[in-house]
Amino acid sequence: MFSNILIYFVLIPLLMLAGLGISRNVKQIRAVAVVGSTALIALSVYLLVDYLGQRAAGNEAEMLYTGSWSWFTPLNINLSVGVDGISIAMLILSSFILFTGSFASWKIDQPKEFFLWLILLSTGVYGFFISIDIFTMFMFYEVALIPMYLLIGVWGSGKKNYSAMKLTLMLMGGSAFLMLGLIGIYYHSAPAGQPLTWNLLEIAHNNAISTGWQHFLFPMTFVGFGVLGAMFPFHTWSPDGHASAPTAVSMLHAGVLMKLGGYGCFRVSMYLMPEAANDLAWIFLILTGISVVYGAFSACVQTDLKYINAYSSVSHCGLVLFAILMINTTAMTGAIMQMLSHGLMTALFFALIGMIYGRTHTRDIHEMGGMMQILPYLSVCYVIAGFASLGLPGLSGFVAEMTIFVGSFEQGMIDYLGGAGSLRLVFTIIACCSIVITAVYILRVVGKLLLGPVHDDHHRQLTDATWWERLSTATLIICVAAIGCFPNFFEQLIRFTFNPEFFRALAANVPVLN
Amino acid sequence: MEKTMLCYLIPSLIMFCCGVYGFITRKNMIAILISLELMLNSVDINFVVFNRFLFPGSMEGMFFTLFAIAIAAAETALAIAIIINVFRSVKNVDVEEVSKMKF
Amino acid sequence: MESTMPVLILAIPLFTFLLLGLLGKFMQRGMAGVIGTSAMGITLVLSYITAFTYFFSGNPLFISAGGDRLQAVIFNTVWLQFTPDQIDAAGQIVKHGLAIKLGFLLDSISAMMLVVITTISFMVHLYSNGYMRDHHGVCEKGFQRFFAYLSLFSFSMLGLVVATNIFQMYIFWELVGASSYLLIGFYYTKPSAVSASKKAFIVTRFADLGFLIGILILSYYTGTFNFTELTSVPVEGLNDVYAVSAGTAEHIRSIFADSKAPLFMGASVMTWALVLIFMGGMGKSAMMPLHIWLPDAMEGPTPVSALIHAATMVVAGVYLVARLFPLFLMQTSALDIVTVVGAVTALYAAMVACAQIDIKRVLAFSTISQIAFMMVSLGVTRIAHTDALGHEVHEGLGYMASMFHLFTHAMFKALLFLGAGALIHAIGSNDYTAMHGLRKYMPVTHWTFLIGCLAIAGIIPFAGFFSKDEILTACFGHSTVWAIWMTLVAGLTAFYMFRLYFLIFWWKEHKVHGEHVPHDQPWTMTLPLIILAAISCVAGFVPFGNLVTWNGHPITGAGFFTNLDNLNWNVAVISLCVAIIGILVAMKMYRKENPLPEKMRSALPRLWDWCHHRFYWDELYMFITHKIIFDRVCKPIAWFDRHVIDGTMDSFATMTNRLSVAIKGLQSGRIQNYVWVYLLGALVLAVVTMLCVL
Amino acid sequence: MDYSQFLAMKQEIGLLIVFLLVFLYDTFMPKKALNGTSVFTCVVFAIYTALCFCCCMTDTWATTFSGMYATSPAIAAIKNILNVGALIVLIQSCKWANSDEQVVRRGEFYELLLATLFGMYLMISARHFLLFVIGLESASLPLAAMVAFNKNRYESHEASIKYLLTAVFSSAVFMMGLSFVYALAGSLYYTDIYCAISTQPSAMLVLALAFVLAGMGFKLSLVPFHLWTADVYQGAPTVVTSYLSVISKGSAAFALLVMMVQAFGLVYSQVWEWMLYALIILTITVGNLFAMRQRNMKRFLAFSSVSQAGYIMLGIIAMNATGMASLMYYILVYVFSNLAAFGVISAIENNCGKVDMDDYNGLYRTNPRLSVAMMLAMFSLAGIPPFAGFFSKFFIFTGAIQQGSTAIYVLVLIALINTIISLYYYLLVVKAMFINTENGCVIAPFKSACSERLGLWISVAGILLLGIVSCFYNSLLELCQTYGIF
Repeated sequence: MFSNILIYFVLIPLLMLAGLGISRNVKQIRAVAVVGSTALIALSVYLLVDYLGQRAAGNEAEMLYTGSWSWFTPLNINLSVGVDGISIAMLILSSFILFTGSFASWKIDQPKEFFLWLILLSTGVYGFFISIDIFTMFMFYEVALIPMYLLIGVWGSGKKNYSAMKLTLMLMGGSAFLMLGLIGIYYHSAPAGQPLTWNLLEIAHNNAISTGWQHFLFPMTFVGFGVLGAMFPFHTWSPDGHASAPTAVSMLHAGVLMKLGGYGCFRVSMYLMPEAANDLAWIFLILTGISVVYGAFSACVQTDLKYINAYSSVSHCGLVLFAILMINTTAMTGAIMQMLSHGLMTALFFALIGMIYGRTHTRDIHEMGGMMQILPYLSVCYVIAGFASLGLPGLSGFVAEMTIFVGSFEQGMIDYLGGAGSLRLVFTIIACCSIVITAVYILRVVGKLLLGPVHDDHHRQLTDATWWERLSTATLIICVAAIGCFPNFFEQLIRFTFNPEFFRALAANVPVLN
Repeated sequence: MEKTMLCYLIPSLIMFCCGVYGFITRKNMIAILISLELMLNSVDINFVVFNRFLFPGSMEGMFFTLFAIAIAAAETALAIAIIINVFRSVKNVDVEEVSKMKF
Repeated sequence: MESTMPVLILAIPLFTFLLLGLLGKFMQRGMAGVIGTSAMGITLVLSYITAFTYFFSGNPLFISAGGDRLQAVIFNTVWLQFTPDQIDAAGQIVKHGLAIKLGFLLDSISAMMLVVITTISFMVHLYSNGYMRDHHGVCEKGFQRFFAYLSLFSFSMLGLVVATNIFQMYIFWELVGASSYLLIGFYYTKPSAVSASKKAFIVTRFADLGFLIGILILSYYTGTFNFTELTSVPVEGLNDVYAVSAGTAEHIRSIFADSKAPLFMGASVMTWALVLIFMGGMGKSAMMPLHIWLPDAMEGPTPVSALIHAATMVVAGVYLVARLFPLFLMQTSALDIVTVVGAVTALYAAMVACAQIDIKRVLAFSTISQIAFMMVSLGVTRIAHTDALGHEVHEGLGYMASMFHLFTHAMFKALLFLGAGALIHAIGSNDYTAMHGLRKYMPVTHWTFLIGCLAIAGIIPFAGFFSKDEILTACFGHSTVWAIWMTLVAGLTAFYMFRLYFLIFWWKEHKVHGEHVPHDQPWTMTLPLIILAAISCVAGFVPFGNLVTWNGHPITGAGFFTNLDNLNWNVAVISLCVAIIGILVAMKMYRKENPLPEKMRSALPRLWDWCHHRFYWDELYMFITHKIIFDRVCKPIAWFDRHVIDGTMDSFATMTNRLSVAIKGLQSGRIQNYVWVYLLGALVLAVVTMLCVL
Repeated sequence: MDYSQFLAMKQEIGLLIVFLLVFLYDTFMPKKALNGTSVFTCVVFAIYTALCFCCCMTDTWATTFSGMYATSPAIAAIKNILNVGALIVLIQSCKWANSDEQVVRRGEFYELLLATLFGMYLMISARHFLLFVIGLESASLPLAAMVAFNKNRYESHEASIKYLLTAVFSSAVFMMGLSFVYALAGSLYYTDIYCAISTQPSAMLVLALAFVLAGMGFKLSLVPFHLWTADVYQGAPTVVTSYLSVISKGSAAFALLVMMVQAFGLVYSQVWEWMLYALIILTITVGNLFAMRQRNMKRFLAFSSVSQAGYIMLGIIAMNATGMASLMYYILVYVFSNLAAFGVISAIENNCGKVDMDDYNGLYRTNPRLSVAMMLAMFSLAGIPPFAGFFSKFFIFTGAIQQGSTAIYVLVLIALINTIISLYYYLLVVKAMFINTENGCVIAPFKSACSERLGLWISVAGILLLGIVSCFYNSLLELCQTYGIF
């Protein structure tokens, strides 16, 4: 079991938990957090290199590093792990955000408890991304959800009780549907007479879920994951939740946890139930298409920095689901890129907002102004994050959005010319409009918050970023820029996953891919 | 034969209903206890009657009745003890009095 | 040609940007200026060498045996692969997938643009070393940042013009937009600068939306982003433009000719694609109705206005149309739209320029008007035919004229802006009302400014004369109506430029306030003025017809002073007359202080108001964005989200709570009640089940 | 008569021996040694529990007394589960039983407790309704006395009279139902009833089944037969409450499963599936709706246990081996989770007499360990991984869905949506302890008694391990798949 590298993605956080348990003072706690998260970065980078090596050596299996250890054998539940390019991308994302999140919460109250919950949350995240057994996947998914409650409730600000409860309950509401969907999938996972299975790959290969059942189970799982992916109209936990959460939690939640939604939609809903995905895509296309512009429009009039960013997340994550629903290789690649990109840049945003809030004790943009003069480092980072968000080339947002638009448009035209209706096309164009609206709200914030004259003279005494804040933000900026400057590396990493073998189930049902 | 059985069953039913009615309407706990006994006894009658008229070959119903009577006696004893307890603390056996815990 | 030099042309500004951006605050301010300027100087030399090599080396890579100039892709690397290449069993690539490549395309227009950009950029760098200091020679705050931004802009602009594919162009298009944003908002403590930068970015972003959708349509149908493939279409009756495989050319041609291509709202999809792409160009080049950002962009430091908002970035739209010109030529309805937009904008901007007080705004509107000239020129270009006057019109004359005008305009407009910058630096105000009669105090500025005005007015032999004349000739070749229209605009141009000139340098004696006497600026600022003035004098003689044509095929024979030889004197005389009339009227009205302008204004108050207020476009936009989009869309959506969507979610909770309270009576605490519910429950259960199953 | 038949009843006999030992110890030991009664009971019972584990799991199934009594590995397993629960209750009760108030009657307490446990054994093993009724009554009547154990507290009296009167009423209704069954089948053996009643349901059968379900619903506190639950839980001594909520409920659930499958299995889809269906929906929903308003912790847990009963019933409605194993597993997990919760409550109550949720505000700052134990219990009850409750809930849903009809999907969906409400109120407790700040009357830091700590440690260990360590569920499911329930 321990010869499988993936297991360490769960083991290291568990060891960190143990380490935190025996830590006696703040220094030790920080040491554990930093060492652990660095180890996770190292591990994920090693995994990436090794993975690419294996692929280069011609290993064409769908998932590498697969391992399976029986767990609840009579129910066919196994602890199955395996990764492909997408999971690796997500693992790297999680590692970096955990790392930067640890630095962003350098001075938190009750550090021990805070980090315990935070690491528990990331255990769930890592477990989710390495699992290929839908039971374990679901279990880790829920592991990742619950610490949010306490993290927001104890360390949050504002109307934290309300937000924490709302967030938890709505996400649990989503997972209620999800659980039903997953159990349903299990009972249709194999043709009559063969043993049932929870294993993603086996279910996909068996391809035994009848279309009728798919039509029932697909919405269940898609909505279930979609709630976490902030799909309209189930997104309302996001503004309140993010606004109340402490910095590192916002970072991890928007940066990684919301990706669980998109990843799940892709891995479970789309991959296992392609026919229903094809038939029912229109419903969710409308919903996610609405998310994209709706979130952006809402962000335009918010005055709380975190609300702005939360709504912008609604818009960007909407784009992820939107692209997934295109059932087009390019668009789906773009969706994964967007997950990476949004994860990093929104984490950066939340880190910066947290740092600004920690100094000014307000997040209302009307009460601040001219931060560029006072906090030049943070402000410059904010501008960079803003540029990433509005899709400036050279930063990650552009690459992801363009890939999505090119793919979606392609699929839209294929649909349109093939007589399959113009829905995809129309919504692609609507989604494209979001690049303008995004620019509006990002520049509005930049203009009000950072530029212009200093609004409050008390703010003149504020000090710029400390070294840990610099480290945290600089790391994220480097990641954002790395994706933005060398997208093809990531694109190829992800794209291999969509090779014909892996995509067989979808390809069988969707007339034209590429 | 059906008719004869009904002759026993209908009084038994009436007993049961009386018991229920008494339980629900009486204020005195002892009266409630008596109503309960009525209900239990009607059950006993049922068993005996069914055994006697429908399945005369075996004695199961009869035996059940015997045990039921014994159980009823135990219940009554316990109930009386508890009612006494209640009386000690509220100086009353009015069932309306013991409704402090609610909602 | 090895690719080191092209790579360096792009890499040096980028590296300078990173160096100054990241380490700028650790170096002395003046040092940053020196680094930035010298880096730009190196880029300038490299670009000149590259352009020279392209035009004059005779390398078969660049010029065919028949004397046609070719497109040369110096390097091209995949940056982002959208769809994978299709590979057949033998491992051969059957069809290239869509991919964004980053590369270096050298052809006549990109070589020309390299020269323009690096020249202006270097001048502006040099000039800024003086401009960005106060009167005691101390560098302004943010000096390093300024040079970093300038380098970023130069990098982006160079990347834009050498793009090998439309998506690379889009990438750098966005980057120039961002650097323009940063530079306009350079004085970020000034709210007006902040809002101007925001406006510039958002308006161009909106236009870019069209550009993006256009790209998507185009790439879907043609399956490629590459200019070499896209613009290689052999048009009926013409030589193949560039050497591309016949298969590709045939394929793309068939797409454009395909009668089955779906119509959308009465126009072919390809027309729509081109129009949408043109929309991107309209945004960047400030065509009506997307022009509103450019006048506000003057909030930036004046050198920036000279570089970005006069000479280089704003002509990107023209460059874009020129780049895709062979495609436009196949969809002439798209070209008609270009013409109409250009012509209307030209007149509009010229009228508005007559009624502005802020000298930079006058120049801004003049820029808009001149770019519109270039647009019109492109729009009227058709394949060879005989015009209404019986003259043989050269194929692609307008294209050449447009590029020519782009070149000359860059020089004299940069000159004018830098001159204006010198004035503003000396006076400390943007309004001509604070200037008047400066000719004695600032002779160098005065003379160079005058040369600039003469050039833009189109007086022989200054640069503008030749290019404008070619444009008008092209217009006459296409449509008399537009030709007359544009001629009038040319006259108006002369009028408003000289109005500006006279109001600044004549009108009345300058009132000197206090001890501060206006004087010419240090050499760093005057030297660029002189150089640019010199260029403006001679640039008209550059044989553009030989160098830059739409299909690489020279319009005229060899020889250097061909421009003079090939003038269409009919047109030239008309345009000269119109220009001189314009100048004379201006002289009459503004040379000496007199009440005539005031009388004119009161005679046509409505016209003055509309022109002065730029035809209320800003107000209209304000209304649409604030009153409609912000108040009627965003706010209701935000309200809807909080109260309806979120309200629904919350109401689930409230309703559950209410229900919980409503049924609490069930637990009444009374034994008899419990028993009653118990019995009732059992009976109801029995009865309902009986009803269901029996 | 072949006395070797008694050998099948090893567990019952063992329990009787424990009972006798405790009785003898309590009666004949010198006064000084009586302080050790609690320890003695716990030790003896622990030994007995361990022995049961060793001996009885390997048994195959056997019937005896002409089929009135049956045992099987599954039944032995459920008895072992109850044993473990009872052991934890016994351990937790030490402090309370040795308090000044209770010390004179602590012997009786243990004896009564063991007697009820014996009754529950009979309920589970009974294959004849006479034996069942005897088991039922001997399980419920002593409980009434146990509820009344706090003689000086009024609530205890009110609770016991409520419990007793409703219990007797319910057994009257239950026996009335039985009499109808008898009339239809002519026998009270499960197997005979199974064969005798026709698959074409008659009105009498429906009425009988409704009454039988009502009677069992009382023990399980299914809505609308649950009304006694909250009052009794609140009034009874906390130890008794915990016993009521886990052991009594668990045994009743399993007994109901056996009864429904073995006696009425053929009319499952015709009759009682729908009754149970309605009862489950009502139970889960109403239980949740009431629980969310409660401030008294015991009352709160009462309603929470009402809704948990609904989830348990999903294992019965599944009518398959997975459902049955999941039900047993659910009970097992529920025992540990609920006892952890009650352990914390009783520790706090014993220490300072506070039982309101508001009193728990800021508990984490003063008593971190207790709060963590409570939080784990709440998370487990709410079904949050990686705690055992998640697995039990997931498996019981899995079992139910295996049944396969659309109606079951709807039922599970309703149950799942209800988990949101339940999560809400469980989180309220967590919120009080971790998030709310003290409002003046904070519970001072204290050191709980050894016995309480031991009980809590066992419970918490159970919560943490039962899920992740898969062998528990695996062996239960294998048992059920191999031997069945029948």
